[in-house]
Amino acid sequence: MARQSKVVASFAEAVAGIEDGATIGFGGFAMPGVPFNLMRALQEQGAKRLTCVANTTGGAAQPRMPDIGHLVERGMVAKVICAFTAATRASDELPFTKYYERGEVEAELVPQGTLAERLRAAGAGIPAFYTPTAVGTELAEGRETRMFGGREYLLEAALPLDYAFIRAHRADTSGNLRFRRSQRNFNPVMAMAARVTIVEVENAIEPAGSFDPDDVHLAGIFVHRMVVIPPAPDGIWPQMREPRK
Amino acid sequence: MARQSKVVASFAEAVAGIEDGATIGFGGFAMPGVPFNLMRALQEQGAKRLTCVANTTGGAAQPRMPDIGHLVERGMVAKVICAFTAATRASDELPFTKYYERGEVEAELVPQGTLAERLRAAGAGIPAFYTPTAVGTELAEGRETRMFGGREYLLEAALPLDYAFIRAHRADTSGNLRFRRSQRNFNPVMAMAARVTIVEVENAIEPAGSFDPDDVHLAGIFVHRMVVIPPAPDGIWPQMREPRK
Amino acid sequence: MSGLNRQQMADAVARRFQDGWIVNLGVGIPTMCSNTAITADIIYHSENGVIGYGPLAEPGHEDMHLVNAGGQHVTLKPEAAVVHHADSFAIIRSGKIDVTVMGAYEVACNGDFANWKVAGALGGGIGGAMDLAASAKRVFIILEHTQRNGAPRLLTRCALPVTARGVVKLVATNLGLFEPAGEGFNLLEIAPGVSVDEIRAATGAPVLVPADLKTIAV
Amino acid sequence: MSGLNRQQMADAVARRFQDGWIVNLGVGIPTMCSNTAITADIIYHSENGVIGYGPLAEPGHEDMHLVNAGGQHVTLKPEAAVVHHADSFAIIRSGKIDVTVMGAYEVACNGDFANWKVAGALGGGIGGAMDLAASAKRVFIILEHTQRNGAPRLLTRCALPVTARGVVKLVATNLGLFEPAGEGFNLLEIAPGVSVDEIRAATGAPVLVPADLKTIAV
Repeated sequence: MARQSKVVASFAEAVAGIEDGATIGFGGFAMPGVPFNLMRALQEQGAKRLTCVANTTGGAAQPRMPDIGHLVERGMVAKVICAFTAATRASDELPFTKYYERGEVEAELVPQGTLAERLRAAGAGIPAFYTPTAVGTELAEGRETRMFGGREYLLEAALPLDYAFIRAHRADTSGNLRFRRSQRNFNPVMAMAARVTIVEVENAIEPAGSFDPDDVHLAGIFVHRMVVIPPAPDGIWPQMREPRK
Repeated sequence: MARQSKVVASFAEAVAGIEDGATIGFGGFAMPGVPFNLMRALQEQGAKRLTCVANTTGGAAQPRMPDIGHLVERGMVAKVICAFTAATRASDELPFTKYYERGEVEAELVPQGTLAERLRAAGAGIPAFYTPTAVGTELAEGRETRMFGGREYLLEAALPLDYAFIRAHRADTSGNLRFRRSQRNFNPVMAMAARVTIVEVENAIEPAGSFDPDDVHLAGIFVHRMVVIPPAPDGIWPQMREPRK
Repeated sequence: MSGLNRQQMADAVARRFQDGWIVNLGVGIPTMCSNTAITADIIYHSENGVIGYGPLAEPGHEDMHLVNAGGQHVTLKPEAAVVHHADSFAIIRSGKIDVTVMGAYEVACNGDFANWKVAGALGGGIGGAMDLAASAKRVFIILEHTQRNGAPRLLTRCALPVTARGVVKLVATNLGLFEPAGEGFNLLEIAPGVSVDEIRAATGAPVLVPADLKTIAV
Repeated sequence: MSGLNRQQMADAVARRFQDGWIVNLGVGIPTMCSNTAITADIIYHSENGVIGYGPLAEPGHEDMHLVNAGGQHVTLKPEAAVVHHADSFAIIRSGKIDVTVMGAYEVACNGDFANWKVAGALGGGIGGAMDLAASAKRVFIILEHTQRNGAPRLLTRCALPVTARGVVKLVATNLGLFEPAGEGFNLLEIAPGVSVDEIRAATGAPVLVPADLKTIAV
């Protein structure tokens, strides 16, 4: 009996069956590696009470790409866990922020390295670890800290995901993935933290064995569904934006 | 002012200056990736009261390759931290074991995954973490455990190294490394855990930029000294052994 | 009463593997599970970071950079990928290994087993056994039913220091296939030419025998 | 009294970099440190896992897969290597970053600084700032000396929630270079055309002036 193919024909099929209440991680940092097509498909899929994990809830820039803010606007989100719940520049406003300030969605603000490490811990069977990050700040108030070697550290818990949505440059039929340049970012750790990993792929799926085993960035055992991104305008492919002032 | 070259001319130069009392990690698993040439050079270098970290203290097989047992025999070792301090087969004997049983050297026996994770933690600025491994065993007796989600976990501390000795397949002048197949094993995490990483390289050092940045297995920022392994018999190159019965 | 040979013991275990499983094989008899044609579609994982290895390399075709956890030269399947040791054990601890198959000195009907330290020794050889035993979805044990002097290895409680507690799901010996069941071992299948009485005499714990006892296919 | 422009502030900081340093640059003015010719031999690291990036890409030559932590399209040096996010912050937390340069809303003479949450906001934007601030060997801050309404940003104690405590080693503003010194700021160098009295009037903490005060080269 052969294993079922991991390749699915559409984004709708790729996000089918995602349950209300699921925790979903979205890879990507700035533009590279963000699963824009899967995020758009999720808007249509319509699952409710989601917990969304990502570096940011969405950028302030226009034109606006699919982001967690869109899911919040549609009433699909109970909580976000992100390193940005507001813009760093006081003059910017993230689409998410106004819903948060109105109390329509919960948010957990996490330092970016702690976010990456909590995901990595979930993917490594480590339930909790200590980090020096955020000690002495508002984020550590009322929380457990501990001294090691004369320095204070904060206890942080693993952050397991039900689903990881990621974007990769190349894939083979076994699910082995390669990312290009800074597209890698959160994507491997999101996949390792997840029960089910769904991938949008920028190139046609290649036969198993197309990559040297030494050059696989994420092993196929972490990958469950893959869909190839069609050319624009059907698929979302980031373009250069007007430079910010 | 240009940075100093990381390439040194001899194994003796590569291991020069290692202090008495240093903690040294030796990469490798079975034959692949073991820094045999650096281990032989360290025997001659002669530092004392070393703490040696590796998967094993040395194999039972003959002909015997340079191993921690040789350093113990020369009175250079205070302590080993390994996943094997005796052979798994009752019929084998590791060279190390008799010195340990005589009380001439201290040993800390660590599960292999805990060893890898303690090294990874040191290289990741994590002072301590919880693991399910070894709970309920002799190794956990008298130690701190904690429940997370109804399961018991053992607290483990980071294991930082002064030096990592590793073996790589290819290197460029900036210290970017590639390993081949299962040669990778402990080598990247040893290097990330170490203050100084010393590498024996199987091929001539290539110009910086010889590897695609996506295909670097260990970034040059972790690498401090490199030496090219000469052809046998001057350099040590493992060969096939008689199959075990 | 010798029962199964080593490859037959491995085969009896490998028949329980399911397509698509990620399987980790310990040193010794367990490695023989990857050399059988019984299981077509298994992803073999070894502690040193090799995912998707295949049968042993033919003599003269060994790759000096490629071994399994037992140090044997193996081949790679097209789906293979290599990771470093910390990532390899991340896979193990996070519960992605469907089954780990290991040798042992002793196994008890409460699911404990012992395979890292012999009586009277100061040191031990743990390797990856404790990580695998603690976190794999299933722990299968292959061992000779008795010690060379005839003393049983299947016990009510382990006498040697344990590797993990309460984790063993299946035990294969030269005499049969067993399941730890709390106060005794369920005999699942019996080796050809072996009797239940012989098994009971060679076992240090109660053996529960089903009405429809099957014989292991060899 | 305007003093230095943005690139001059970045240059004043970049002059303190030493050959071979691993440097992480925050969004805004700090990114300009990698666009100066002052420092020849720096390894730039960004939170998204790029080690060894170079100047910004020329218009029309951007690589859509390659940005720095500010989302700007950068180039790569030959020594470049890419890692994933967890490994990137492993580099940060383990103390391998020689200096992190960041913007801030406020910085205090006790070494605290604040750059993630504005007054009255519910949310914030931390990004990698807390990780970098907690674990880099040195934290350098670049900011305008005062708010638009003239209120000082260099203070005795931060009013906003801090990013990290007691970590700032150097502060560059349009008026000068400063060092947090406990009860006040040491003025290390002064911008051309700016007076010490002007600095004191614009600073919310004591300013200590050395006898041999140098002027910043522009």
